[in-house]
Amino acid sequence: MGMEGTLFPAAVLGGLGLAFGLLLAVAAEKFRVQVDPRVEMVRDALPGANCGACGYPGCDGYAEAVVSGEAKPNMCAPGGASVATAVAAIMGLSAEDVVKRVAFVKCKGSPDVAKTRYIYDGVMDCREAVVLPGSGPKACVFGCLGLGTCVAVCPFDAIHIENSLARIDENRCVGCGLCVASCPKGVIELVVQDKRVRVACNSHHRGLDVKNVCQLGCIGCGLCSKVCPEGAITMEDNLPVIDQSKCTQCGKCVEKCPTKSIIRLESSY
Amino acid sequence: MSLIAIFLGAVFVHNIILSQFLGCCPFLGVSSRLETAKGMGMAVIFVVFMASLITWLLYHFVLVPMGLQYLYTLSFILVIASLVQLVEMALKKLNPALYKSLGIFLPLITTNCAVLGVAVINMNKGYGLISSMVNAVGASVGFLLALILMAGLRERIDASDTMPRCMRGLPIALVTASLMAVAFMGFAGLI
Amino acid sequence: MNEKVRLGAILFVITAVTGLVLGGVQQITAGPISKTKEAQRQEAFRRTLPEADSFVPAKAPSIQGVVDVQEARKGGSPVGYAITVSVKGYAGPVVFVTGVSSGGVVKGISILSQSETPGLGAKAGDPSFAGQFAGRKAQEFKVVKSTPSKDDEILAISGATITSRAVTEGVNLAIKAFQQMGGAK
Amino acid sequence: MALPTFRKGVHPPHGKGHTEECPVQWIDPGSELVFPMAQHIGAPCKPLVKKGDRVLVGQKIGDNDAYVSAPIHSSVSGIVKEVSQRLVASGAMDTCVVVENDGQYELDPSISPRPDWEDLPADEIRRIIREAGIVGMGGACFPTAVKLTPPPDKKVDHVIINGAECEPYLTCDDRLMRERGDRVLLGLQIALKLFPQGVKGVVALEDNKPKAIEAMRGYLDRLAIQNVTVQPVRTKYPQGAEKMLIYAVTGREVPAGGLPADVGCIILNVRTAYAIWDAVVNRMPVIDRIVTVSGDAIKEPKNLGVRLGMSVRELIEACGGFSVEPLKVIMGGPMMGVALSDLNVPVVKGTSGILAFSEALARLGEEENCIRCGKCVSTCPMGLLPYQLNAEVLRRNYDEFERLGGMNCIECGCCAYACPARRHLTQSCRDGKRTILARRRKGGA
Amino acid sequence: MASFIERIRGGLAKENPVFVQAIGLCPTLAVTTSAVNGLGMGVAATAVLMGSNVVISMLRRFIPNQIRIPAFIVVIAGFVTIIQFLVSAYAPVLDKSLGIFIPLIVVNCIILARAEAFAFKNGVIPSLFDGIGMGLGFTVALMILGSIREIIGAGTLFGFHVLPGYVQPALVMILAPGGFLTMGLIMGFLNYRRDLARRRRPGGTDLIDADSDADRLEKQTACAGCQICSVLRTEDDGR
Amino acid sequence: MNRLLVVSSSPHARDELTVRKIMGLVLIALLPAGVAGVYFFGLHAFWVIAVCVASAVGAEALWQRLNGRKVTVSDLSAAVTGLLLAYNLPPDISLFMAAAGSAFAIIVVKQLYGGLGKNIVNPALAARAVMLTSWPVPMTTWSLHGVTGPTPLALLKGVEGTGSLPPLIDLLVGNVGGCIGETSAALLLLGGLFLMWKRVITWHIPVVYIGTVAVLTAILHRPSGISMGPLYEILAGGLFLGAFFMATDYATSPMDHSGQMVFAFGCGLITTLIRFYGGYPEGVSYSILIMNLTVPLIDRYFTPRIFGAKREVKS
Ligand SMILES: Cc1cc2nc3c(=O)[nH]c(=O)nc-3n(C[C@H](O)[C@H](O)[C@H](O)COP(=O)(O)O)c2cc1C
Ligand SMILES: Cc1cc2nc3c(=O)[nH]c(=O)nc-3n(C[C@H](O)[C@H](O)[C@H](O)COP(=O)(O)O)c2cc1C
Ligand SMILES: Cc1cc2nc3c(=O)[nH]c(=O)nc-3n(C[C@H](O)[C@H](O)[C@H](O)COP(=O)(O)O)c2cc1C
Ligand SMILES: Cc1cc2nc3c(=O)[nH]c(=O)nc-3n(C[C@H](O)[C@H](O)[C@H](O)CO)c2cc1C
Ligand code: SF4
Ligand code: SF4
Ligand code: SF4
Ligand code: SF4
Ligand code: FES
Repeated sequence: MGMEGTLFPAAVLGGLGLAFGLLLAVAAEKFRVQVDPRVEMVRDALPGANCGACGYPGCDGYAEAVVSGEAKPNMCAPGGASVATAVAAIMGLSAEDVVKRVAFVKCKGSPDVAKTRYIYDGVMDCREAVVLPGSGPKACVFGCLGLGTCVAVCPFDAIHIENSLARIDENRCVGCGLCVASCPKGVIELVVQDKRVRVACNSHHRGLDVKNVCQLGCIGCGLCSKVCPEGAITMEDNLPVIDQSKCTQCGKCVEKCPTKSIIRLESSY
Repeated sequence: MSLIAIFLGAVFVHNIILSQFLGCCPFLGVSSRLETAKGMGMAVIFVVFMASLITWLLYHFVLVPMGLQYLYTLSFILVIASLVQLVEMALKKLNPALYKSLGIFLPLITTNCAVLGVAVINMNKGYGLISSMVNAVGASVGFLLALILMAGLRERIDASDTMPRCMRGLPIALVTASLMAVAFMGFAGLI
Repeated sequence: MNEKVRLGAILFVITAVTGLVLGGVQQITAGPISKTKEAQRQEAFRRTLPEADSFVPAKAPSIQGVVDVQEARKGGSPVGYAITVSVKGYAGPVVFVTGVSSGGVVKGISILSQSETPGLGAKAGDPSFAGQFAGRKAQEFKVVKSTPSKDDEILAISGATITSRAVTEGVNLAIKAFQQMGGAK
Repeated sequence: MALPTFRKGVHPPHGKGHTEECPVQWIDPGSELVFPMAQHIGAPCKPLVKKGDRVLVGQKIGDNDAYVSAPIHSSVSGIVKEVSQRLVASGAMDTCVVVENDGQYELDPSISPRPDWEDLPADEIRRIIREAGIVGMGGACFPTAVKLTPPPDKKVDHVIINGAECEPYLTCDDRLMRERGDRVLLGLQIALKLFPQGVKGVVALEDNKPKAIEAMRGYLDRLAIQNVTVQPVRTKYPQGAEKMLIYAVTGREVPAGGLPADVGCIILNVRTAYAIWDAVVNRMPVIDRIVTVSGDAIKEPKNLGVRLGMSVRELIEACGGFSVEPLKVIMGGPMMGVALSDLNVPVVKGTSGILAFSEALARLGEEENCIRCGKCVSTCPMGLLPYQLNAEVLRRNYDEFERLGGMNCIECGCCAYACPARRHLTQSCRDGKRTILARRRKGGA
Repeated sequence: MASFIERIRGGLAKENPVFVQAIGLCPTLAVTTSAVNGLGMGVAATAVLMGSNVVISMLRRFIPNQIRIPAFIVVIAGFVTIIQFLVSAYAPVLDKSLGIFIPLIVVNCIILARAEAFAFKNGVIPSLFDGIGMGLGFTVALMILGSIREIIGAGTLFGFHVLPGYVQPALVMILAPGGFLTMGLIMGFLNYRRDLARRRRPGGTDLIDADSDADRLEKQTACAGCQICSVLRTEDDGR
Repeated sequence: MNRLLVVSSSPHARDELTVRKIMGLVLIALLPAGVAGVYFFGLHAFWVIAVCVASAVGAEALWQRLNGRKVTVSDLSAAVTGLLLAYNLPPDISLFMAAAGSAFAIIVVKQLYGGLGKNIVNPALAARAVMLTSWPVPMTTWSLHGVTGPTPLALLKGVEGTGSLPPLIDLLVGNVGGCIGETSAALLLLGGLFLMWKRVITWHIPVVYIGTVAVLTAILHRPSGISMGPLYEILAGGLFLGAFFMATDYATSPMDHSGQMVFAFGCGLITTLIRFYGGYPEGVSYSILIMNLTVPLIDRYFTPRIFGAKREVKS
């Protein structure tokens, strides 16, 4: 044995190693398929939550889209600015500024101020409720039903129902917009987080009809648009629309609004 | 033991996952959708068969004559890893359609206990070439069976909206595997 | 030289070195391993025939299931046989040694390998079951499930009748082999 | 002998005993009548009158040029009070013409018997039907003139009168057949004339209306009609759904996504046939109908003959009001009707019943986990998997809903009726269908 | 030193290969029929892990990127074989009860994963500690599983009777179903604790840390840990 | 009228059968067989039943309370599970084991999956299988009138030599060794027919299941032991209990009748194979458990034909 006992295995194994090493090297050469390595890199830079906020099927899909130039590097909402910068660096681009946007529920019509038309007996889900007469039990057809369809879709646990109204936890909201798409009433909107003066009503009905159903509804009086020193507010279809690029957050409209339909969000909201 | 007995035994009685605990990672990792489970199962059948064949030849025509049986672990895994990689590269180039459905599972299989496990079991049991092949196919068909059943069950489990949050995903899959193993004990003694 | 050969060479070096090391370790441990294995075997034989001091292989009669026969000697003279049998248990083969003294008495059994259910069939090696054979006349044993009343009856392990039967069957095989080799003297 | 029927379905207690022996009682409307401009499937009408105009009974007050539409006529004479948004049965606000009833019931001059009605050409009959505002009065309100104009490649060989009235509680069709079955048959004769020779007429009704069957057979004999048969079918809900009825009568399956004409059938409600007769023979448009007012919260359940535009409240008052406080008031039958949130909504062409239920009958029970009993599967007449459709919709997996054939759901309610876990299966099918249709519309545009 | 302790802590808790990463399930489930077996397997795997980590980090400049995976495998398999020799020479009982799972250490994703993710990128000493940490984590997890299963399934712990005689142990726990069940319930319990802790934290702070179900599911998919598959897949794209 | 009206989507009517009524009917249907069990096996059998039901209901209530969910024990499904588990236990089983098994059925097999209707295998049977594996001896010790003895199926299988086969009439009334609730074929049949009459179950599963076993036992032969022909085979053991009450469990059987028949055929096939060639004398529990695993696949491929659609392979 001796020498032989140790050299033999070395030779056999070495031979195997050599054989397979060569085989693989040749095969790798022969069967090469080119894949852009940047896809992998971008994929690694993404948070991997697969939330779909970017609008692509999961993080993989988005990574491919970024590399192919189809998507911008700053579309991953959960990742925020840091990820955008990282992705941009991989792609050799500069990340455009990512302003944090969050969801906002444009309705304050809790049951104590807004009328209910009937007692709803059915699936506790807004999308299901709107197939019922009058698009749900709430007398105001524009208002939040508070049955929480948006709560269920939010992957970040950022929405809760309080006092029969959906409420966004801005600390958690990443602005993915899934709730916006899920709400059958279209009462959620994505807004720039820093803009605190917002219109908190979604009713396009005439003032009288609004008054009939909700104490806090916008009656479309237009005082806000008159009082705004920047001319940032226009009335469209009985609702004020704030041009946030002009708005200086002065809050004059908030003071003037007779129904408190324009609000200034406290940061604790 | 007749070949049929070896085969049925490997599929049902000594199911590679549910009673031998080989290949648990892909079993739990690739069973959340039926379509993927099918692809994975097919890929495993192919690889286990090839690997068993080559390792059997290697063992009986190289290692045994040279008295180097103790090198089986090293040489088997080397062969399997290379084989899988080779097949994958070839598939990717030569048949991209098949690669799309099977190929993506191949690398996962390299680090799958089932492949090496079956080769080692064949060796330990002293099976001949034919018996080894039958056992290999049986074991991997057993893998496919367990995987498909699991995938079906998981599609249903994942749809449960009342499941405790903390059980979602892997924990409940493990409990399900446990119940499957309990059920499969009914096959005990059949072969 | 091109890249491929370089890669191959490196892999060659790694595997070769590994092989070298393994070869070395094998050399070192081969002794202890075979010693341990042998010691285990001898230990099993000794347990079945405690009075013997050495065991030498003997020619086994060709009986299906009998895998090995050792002649037990004490001070050079034969005192019995240690007969290894392999039988089909509940979950796979059960391999064990039966010691039969030259006087035709079963001296004990010792399990070499089995894959029975822990807590059930795996108890076959426990004295409560295996011990029943020791000291009994070599004869055809039968398994019963309630307290044995006859000398040839063996009480089954509760919940593991199949294993009990298999082991008893194996003992019977060993006895058969013993008788074919001349039987009690 | 087993009567023909369809597969699956349910047997809800039919509750028709309250009203089936109540002859139709005609009541006069109060001072205000409301005519919604959308009482049919298709384009809503545009008001043809304005505030202050005087209108007469049978005068057209709304119309639309669209092919799939049907005009609206006033059912009283009086002054137009306003044209405005009013609450309608669907719970929405809709454009309505409101007429102040002057109690004169002055007929529009165009309305007079048509002596030559038997010689009218087919196209003229279709025009008359359209002008009379006839829509399917079985509840679907599809414009009948359109329905009676099948594409030329469809060979129609059956015109079926749907007298099944499978909805529990409703007896208006039953009463109509018993009291005015002759006119229904004549209406059918007129419809048959629109098609080539040899087309068979069939009056199909459930065998829980033996008197109506007898009456219809009697009218057939009396009128000596040869090409029409009366076909009793088994009492089972939803026997009156057109696909089910066609299957029971002819053994043919309307292909998924197809129309009755694809299997050579045209299917008309009894009251629709009556309206055809009235329009062709009397030049009378649709201005009234029979409404069953019933349910355990109604003091005296009745079959009322009413002018369209009357409010639900008036009908209930005509029946003595409520005996107990109702929990739920339904327009239509309990299986497919619409629950009302307000009683001040007008009766329209499709209103077959007003049902008021007390707590005991109206509580649906709390929704629980699906126990996978399979009752929804074994009752769905369309062969769908309601439990799974429900789950997919709740998970917002509408693609899967569509793939599973959810669009074939006829919203009959069998599944939800049968579900012991009280799951709102039909509701989620509605959501699924609605969402997919909306998506298709968006995709198409 | 602090960072070494950190590595060990990570292996034990935060990155625990079994309970958190859920990789290397086969040996975890198969050999944990008793605490001793768990310990034995854990020690064997730890030895391999330490050895391979050290050797690979030593060789990391020598091994070219393209053939690193085969090289890792060879090194690991070498150590496994050595362990096999040692066990069968000096611990025959363990050899019997661990059986086929000793050679299978080769394919244990944990070891490959550490080679790839750590040893190949770090120096010898950190790699050693990484090996110790991960190995300890593996061992402890295996022992926990083994202990639970042994106590309930056989009424003993390390062979000593711990259950009162009148309680009949539930054999199922030391058979196949018991392995899956114990593992599933422990993971469920750990998730429950995480969820609880998270709910107690006032408001999510960091975005990604507001870790959603989706996030957690992504992490816990049995094979997501080692990334070997993606490494192998892109092998030929390097350069 | 001053309060708000209730509005819901149609239909506005519901069948009278509720989950609770269904479970109640199952309990009623099971009652006679249980009474027979207590009569033949003695008072301990009664305590086993009581403990199982109490433990199941208690475990469900406790779990739901601890998890802050609505306590749904009033739907009686936990009671059914407990009762059926008891019916599947030997009469002399220890009460501790019975309670543990029952709690296992409810918590691990049912509640971890989300409760009623979400479980993937039959809770009672899974618990029984786990108990059999855990405590094989007590779970296979049968007694009748206080005397331990083999079950008819064990005799048929020839695994236990002693004893003579009981006559058919004893199988019908239940005067044979076996689990508490499985022995009285006649009373189980009665209960099953009652459930069919009450529309709780349909004929598909029981008839196909029992039919398959009858046909297969007529064709095949036991490799060892005694062959007594199909009638004896279907009346012996737990086939009637399994076919009428356990294979029909809603949560773990297919939805469509076509799928149910496939499922029942599978149960019958595996039952016969286990009884004739397998390791156990009885195969009903395991065959149902095994087929439970296939239910999602069966549900996927055996669906009703959509009205008006051509039969096409759905995938
Ligand atoms: C998990 C499990 C393991 C078993 N293992 C064995 C075994 O190792 N040996 C055996 O003879 N029977 C085994 N059996 C079968 C039964 O325990 C037993 O053989 C059968 O029920 C009849 O046993 P008895 O004749 O002792 O009552 C096992 C059963 C189960 C459920
Ligand atoms: C666009 C469209 C075209 C239709 N065309 C016809 C038709 O040509 N012939 C017909 O009998 N019904 C036609 N229908 C009506 C439907 O087949 C069906 O009768 C109507 O939806 C009411 O059916 P229901 O009462 O069973 O719900 C049409 C419906 C729509 C929406
Ligand atoms: C579930 C269901 C039940 C129906 N029941 C009836 C009925 O009992 N009587 C009836 O005339 N129409 C019923 N219909 C409407 C018919 O399908 C069909 O629309 C009508 O008979 C066509 O005639 P029409 O257009 O004149 O209304 C029902 C529809 C559905 C979907
Ligand atoms: C017909 C019928 C049969 C049932 N059979 C069982 C059974 O075999 N085992 C069980 O645990 N529960 C059974 N149940 C009760 C219930 O369905 C069971 O708790 C669910 O499996 C829990 O999701 C049955 C219920 C019905 C209506
Ligand atoms: S915001 Fe929209 S989805 Fe959310 S509760 Fe309100 S209505 Fe429902
Ligand atoms: S609140 Fe809306 S926008 Fe914000 S994270 Fe949740 S789903 Fe996305
Ligand atoms: S799914 Fe639709 S068609 Fe089927 S029973 Fe339910 S409501 Fe009727
Ligand atoms: S009827 Fe209800 S409980 Fe039964 S399967 Fe359908 S949805 Fe589920
Ligand atoms: S350890 Fe992963 S497959 Fe076995």
